[in-house]
Amino acid sequence: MAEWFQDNGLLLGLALLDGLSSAGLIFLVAVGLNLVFGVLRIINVAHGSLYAIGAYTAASIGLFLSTRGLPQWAALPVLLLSAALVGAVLGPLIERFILRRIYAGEEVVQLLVTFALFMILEDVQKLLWGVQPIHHDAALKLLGTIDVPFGSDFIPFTNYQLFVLPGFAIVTLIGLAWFLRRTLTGRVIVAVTTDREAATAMGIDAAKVFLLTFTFGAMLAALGGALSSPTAALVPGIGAQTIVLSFAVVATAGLGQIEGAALTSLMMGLGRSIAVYFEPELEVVVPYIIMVLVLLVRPQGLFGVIETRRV
Amino acid sequence: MTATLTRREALAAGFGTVLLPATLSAQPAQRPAEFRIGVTTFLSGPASVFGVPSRRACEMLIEQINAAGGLAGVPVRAIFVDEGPGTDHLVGEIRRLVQAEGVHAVFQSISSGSCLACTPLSRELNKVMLLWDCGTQRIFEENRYDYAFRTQGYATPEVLAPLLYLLRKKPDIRTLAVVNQDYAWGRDSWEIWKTAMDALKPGVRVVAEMFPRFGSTDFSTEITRLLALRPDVVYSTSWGGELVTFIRQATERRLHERTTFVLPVAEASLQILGRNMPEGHIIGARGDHWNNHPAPANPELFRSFVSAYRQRFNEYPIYPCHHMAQAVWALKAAVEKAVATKSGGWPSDAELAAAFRGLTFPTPTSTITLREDGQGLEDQIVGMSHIDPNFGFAVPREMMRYSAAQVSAPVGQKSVDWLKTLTPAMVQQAGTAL
Amino acid sequence: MRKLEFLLALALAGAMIAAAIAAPWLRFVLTIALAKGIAVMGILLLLRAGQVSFGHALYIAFGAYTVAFLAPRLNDAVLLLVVAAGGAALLGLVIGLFVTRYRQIFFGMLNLAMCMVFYSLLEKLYHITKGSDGIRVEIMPVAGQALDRIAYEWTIFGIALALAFALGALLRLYLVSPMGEALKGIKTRETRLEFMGVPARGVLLAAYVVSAGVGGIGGALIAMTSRHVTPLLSYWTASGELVFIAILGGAGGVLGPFLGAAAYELIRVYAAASFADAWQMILGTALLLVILFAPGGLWGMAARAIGGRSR
Amino acid sequence: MSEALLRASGLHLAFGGVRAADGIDLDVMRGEFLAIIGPNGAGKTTFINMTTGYLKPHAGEIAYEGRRITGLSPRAIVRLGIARSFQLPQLFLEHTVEQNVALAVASREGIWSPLVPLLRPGYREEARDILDRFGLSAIADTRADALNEGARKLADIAMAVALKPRLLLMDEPTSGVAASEKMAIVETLVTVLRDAKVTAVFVEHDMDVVERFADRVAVWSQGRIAALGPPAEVLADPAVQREVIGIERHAATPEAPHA
Repeated sequence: MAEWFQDNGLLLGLALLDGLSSAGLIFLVAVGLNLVFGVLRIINVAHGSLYAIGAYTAASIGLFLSTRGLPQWAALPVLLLSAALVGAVLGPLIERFILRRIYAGEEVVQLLVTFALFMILEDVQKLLWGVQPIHHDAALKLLGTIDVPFGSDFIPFTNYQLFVLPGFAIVTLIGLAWFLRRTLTGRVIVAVTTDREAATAMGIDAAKVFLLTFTFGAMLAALGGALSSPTAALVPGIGAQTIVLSFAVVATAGLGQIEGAALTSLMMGLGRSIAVYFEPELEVVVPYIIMVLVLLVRPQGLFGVIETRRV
Repeated sequence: MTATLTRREALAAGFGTVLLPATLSAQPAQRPAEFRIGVTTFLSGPASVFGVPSRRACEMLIEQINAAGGLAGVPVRAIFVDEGPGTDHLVGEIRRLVQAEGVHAVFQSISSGSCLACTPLSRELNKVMLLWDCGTQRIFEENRYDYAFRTQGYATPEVLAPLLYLLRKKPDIRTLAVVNQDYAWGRDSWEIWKTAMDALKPGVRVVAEMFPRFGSTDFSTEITRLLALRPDVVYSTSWGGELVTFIRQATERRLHERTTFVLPVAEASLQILGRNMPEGHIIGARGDHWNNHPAPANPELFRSFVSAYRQRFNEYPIYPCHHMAQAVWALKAAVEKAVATKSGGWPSDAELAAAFRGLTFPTPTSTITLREDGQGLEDQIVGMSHIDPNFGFAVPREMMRYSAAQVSAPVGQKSVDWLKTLTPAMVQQAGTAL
Repeated sequence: MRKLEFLLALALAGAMIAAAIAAPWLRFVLTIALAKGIAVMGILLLLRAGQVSFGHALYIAFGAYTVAFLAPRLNDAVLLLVVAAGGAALLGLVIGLFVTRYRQIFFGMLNLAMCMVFYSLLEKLYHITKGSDGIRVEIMPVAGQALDRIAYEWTIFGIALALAFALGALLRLYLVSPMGEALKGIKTRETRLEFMGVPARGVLLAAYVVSAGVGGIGGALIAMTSRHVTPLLSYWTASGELVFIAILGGAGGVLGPFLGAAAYELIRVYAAASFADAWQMILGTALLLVILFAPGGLWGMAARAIGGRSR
Repeated sequence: MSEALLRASGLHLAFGGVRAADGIDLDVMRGEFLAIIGPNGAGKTTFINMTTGYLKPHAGEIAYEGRRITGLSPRAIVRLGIARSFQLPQLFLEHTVEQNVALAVASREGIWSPLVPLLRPGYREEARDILDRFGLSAIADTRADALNEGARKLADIAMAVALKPRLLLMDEPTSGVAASEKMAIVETLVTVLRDAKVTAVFVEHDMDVVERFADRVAVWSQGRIAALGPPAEVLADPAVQREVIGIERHAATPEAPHA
């Protein structure tokens, strides 16, 4: 064991750095899904589409502005604004005109509505942006790289992936925690998450909370997409890939639990990067293994609360 | 697997012989009002980066052919079908194309999985099928088809040519890593490479074998590992968005300074990569149709195809467009040949199929011969990436052409068996500089 | 109502046979529809208990690959159907022992995880499964009779139709039996079952095993019809598709899955034929319209049209 | 009425700081009707929950027919012959009243038949018979989610009775039932139970009901039994009147769960 560490300790260190940045991205997407699920009790399959649209929008706005000679430093703010724009437009549209009609329906119907939305948005996205990979990495280039020492060698990492992605995840986590615990709106959201009936009985305007939460969730999805856009080429199908991982995070984390989502994302991000170093063939199934193991020990999810049944 | 397949194959062939005489021979063929082609290609999902441009090329060429009087005087119409929804859907669609739409020929498909599933239908439906883009060597090495032909090269030459080029240009490589997409093409192309490399240059050490999930958007971890390992060569047959992502993420972190990339399928991504493609890495095009081909056989035709496509879609055609064009040209040549054989009469399906066997048809860059087993012989050109200001993206230089016959497994031999028989001497013998 | 349902089933079967005679390629599409309908009956069963499995494509893929792997050795369609059903049921028992401990999202997501793990295995174990290329299935004898292609296709179509009737009839009995009604009890008042001495988990497990078994049958029929199996059969969107069909058809009666599957396949084929690059959007829109304006699904519409109640 | 059917000794259970059971010792005699009264939060429902296996006491044990049942699952306890009804009726909302009761019959007789209808002749008649005795025949085909509170309550008890228990624990069987019907309903209930020789424990807030139908009454207060004896004696006790009944007559809010 000690010998193994001597041989592989440095690699493990690299895996840690890689894992952090991928965990950051996983978290940003999954936390929005989890928040929406906590409040609306809907697993939003279209969350993945919002991620994709956020990414595409950020890349196209970025590309458009860069041809207009926008200063370099603006690349990062553009990402954030694009995400906000996508969330603020699509979120309310979807919530008001579609989801609102099915809150009373069965769980499966709600799930399916978002599945239908997902199918529609996949094609919309293809019609709008075509199928050729789109790539805009001004933000990545802007921040450059940093050389991390590795024995007698060094490994260049991009600052964007090493600092910006995990940084945003941490800021989002802290900001969300503060928002949910310290602001009135946040507490109302938490109240609806923990006990919807009691909260509405107390006169909380559920419709407003739903709208707000969904819009917020949509923004987080779009933010995840926008932040991923400098590092990845955008192609049809990225939404489907992203959402299925987020599902696993939500179930593992526990309903509506943001700290749970953070810890789960970290576990999955690290698990996957360690797998790439030592057993690459396992990388794809690592998230599911983590999920099954966690649920075996804690059936309600990592941070989930057992829902008491009234008798 | 060989044993079972041959047995199943024999069984299937048995059925075939029972069926064939009854259904195909005696049909008097009438000159149709239009010649319909069913085309399967990816219109959704990640591979639509190939599918949509190829569809455009197909539509453009058909317009041109119709404007020039059609196929032996018959106007052509294409009916497109999406490969995206999966094989069970596609198999049904092929039947619909043949039985409901009454197509006269089927062009299929991009995915090797689609080809493997659908090509046997050519036997059941007695309809000409042109495999216009898929690369799997299994099609004609494990089966015999009377109605199916591949109008371009396939995996073995497409992998072997870049390997020969690498060994010619960098004879003393010692270590290599592979990063391929985790699906059949990624695995097959690695098996071909590894087998050939062990025969041509024994002793090269494989330091990492990585097959990230198909459709991955983040290769940071793989790249970190490669940076730490410093292999002499990184081999990848990835394509589409994944190749673009991989190259951009890798160059951002200067992996290209530590290693040489060998990218046999790079051509389709170079335009999108633009100036982000590093220079001096080995790139392939699954054929010889580079946009900067120095000496195309028919410069006039080559220029007109490329410029018509550019004019219309505001981008250069990529290899799937050329492959689609090859299928169209092959069809044109075969129909004309069959009509000529019947001295003006219209050929039946069987007669049309017969016209394809052994057919040599011209392409703008060269000629392609459909050999006896149905496999097309297409030359391969490989080169070093170099940003050409005329194009604004990377094109190859120091190009070498490998003639198809040199780098394809002979008829009746399995690629992997044949590759094992290669010797290091081949490196210096094969290929001619352009 | 019972009589009407039977007459409607006969009419549907008649229409299918007529369509299959009129257009040979429809025979293929309809056989697939029947196979999916059979699998969706399993989804319906679980929906009775209020549980949505987002991973039942696993059993379809399992059934299909059973046929693909065993066809060279057990070269008979009838035998393979039995083995596929039994194998899938057995797999369902093993997985069911684990997943029936969970409800709602956890149930759905764990099924999804199992399905995705299976998908990854099919892709990763390239040397056994041929990865995404998949495995081809040749025409096989049926009950010892070697058949030519046309006869074979008709026979499989006939078997699918007969199985649809037989399994549909059995499912009808199941749904109104104590086990079936207890299943429905899980949806509304699971704890009461325990206080009546009934192990709710056992009731759900039984239904889960049955649903896995019919999934295996559906998958085997799909493999025998499309005669080529790929890992895509087990991708999560394929599972979504099954739930989609269940809701499209209506969860009210055993005819629902078949109405849904036929409609789904036909819409998909025609949408793909007329709008090759927007068929997802058309399917999604169809589903959305059904959910929003015809909550009982197609079966609900049919039941209303003939003046009955959709029980 | 000589031998204890159920014997609880030294039961302790606390939720956070609240002692829901703080040393409960109680014998329930074979054949008796034992009423439990007490203010909200005294631990009455907790006692039923512990007896039926829903909650596990931190200390102490419960024996039924001389056999220790603490730690058994609700399922196992039902099979021994202890059934219960609920303060908030626990009906299968998407089933009709008849199906609800038939399900209970089936649970007793064997649920594991997948191909014979639930409403087969034997089960259906028994369910009808029980509904008849509870005066619920008219609503036999009504879905449970469409019932009024009183009918739900009765259907809930009917389901428990259908299990043919030897000991029946009822949590506020008359709450939610209109005052005008209450006595008649309890009358039928008692007749049904006496015919079937069922021992019954019931939590009750209506002192008239207690006085008229209970053989003994136990007064719960802060997790303890404050008094136990025949109703006439206990209800006459000034302390009980002050602490329990006085509060009872004014407080109408239902007890919180598990408390």
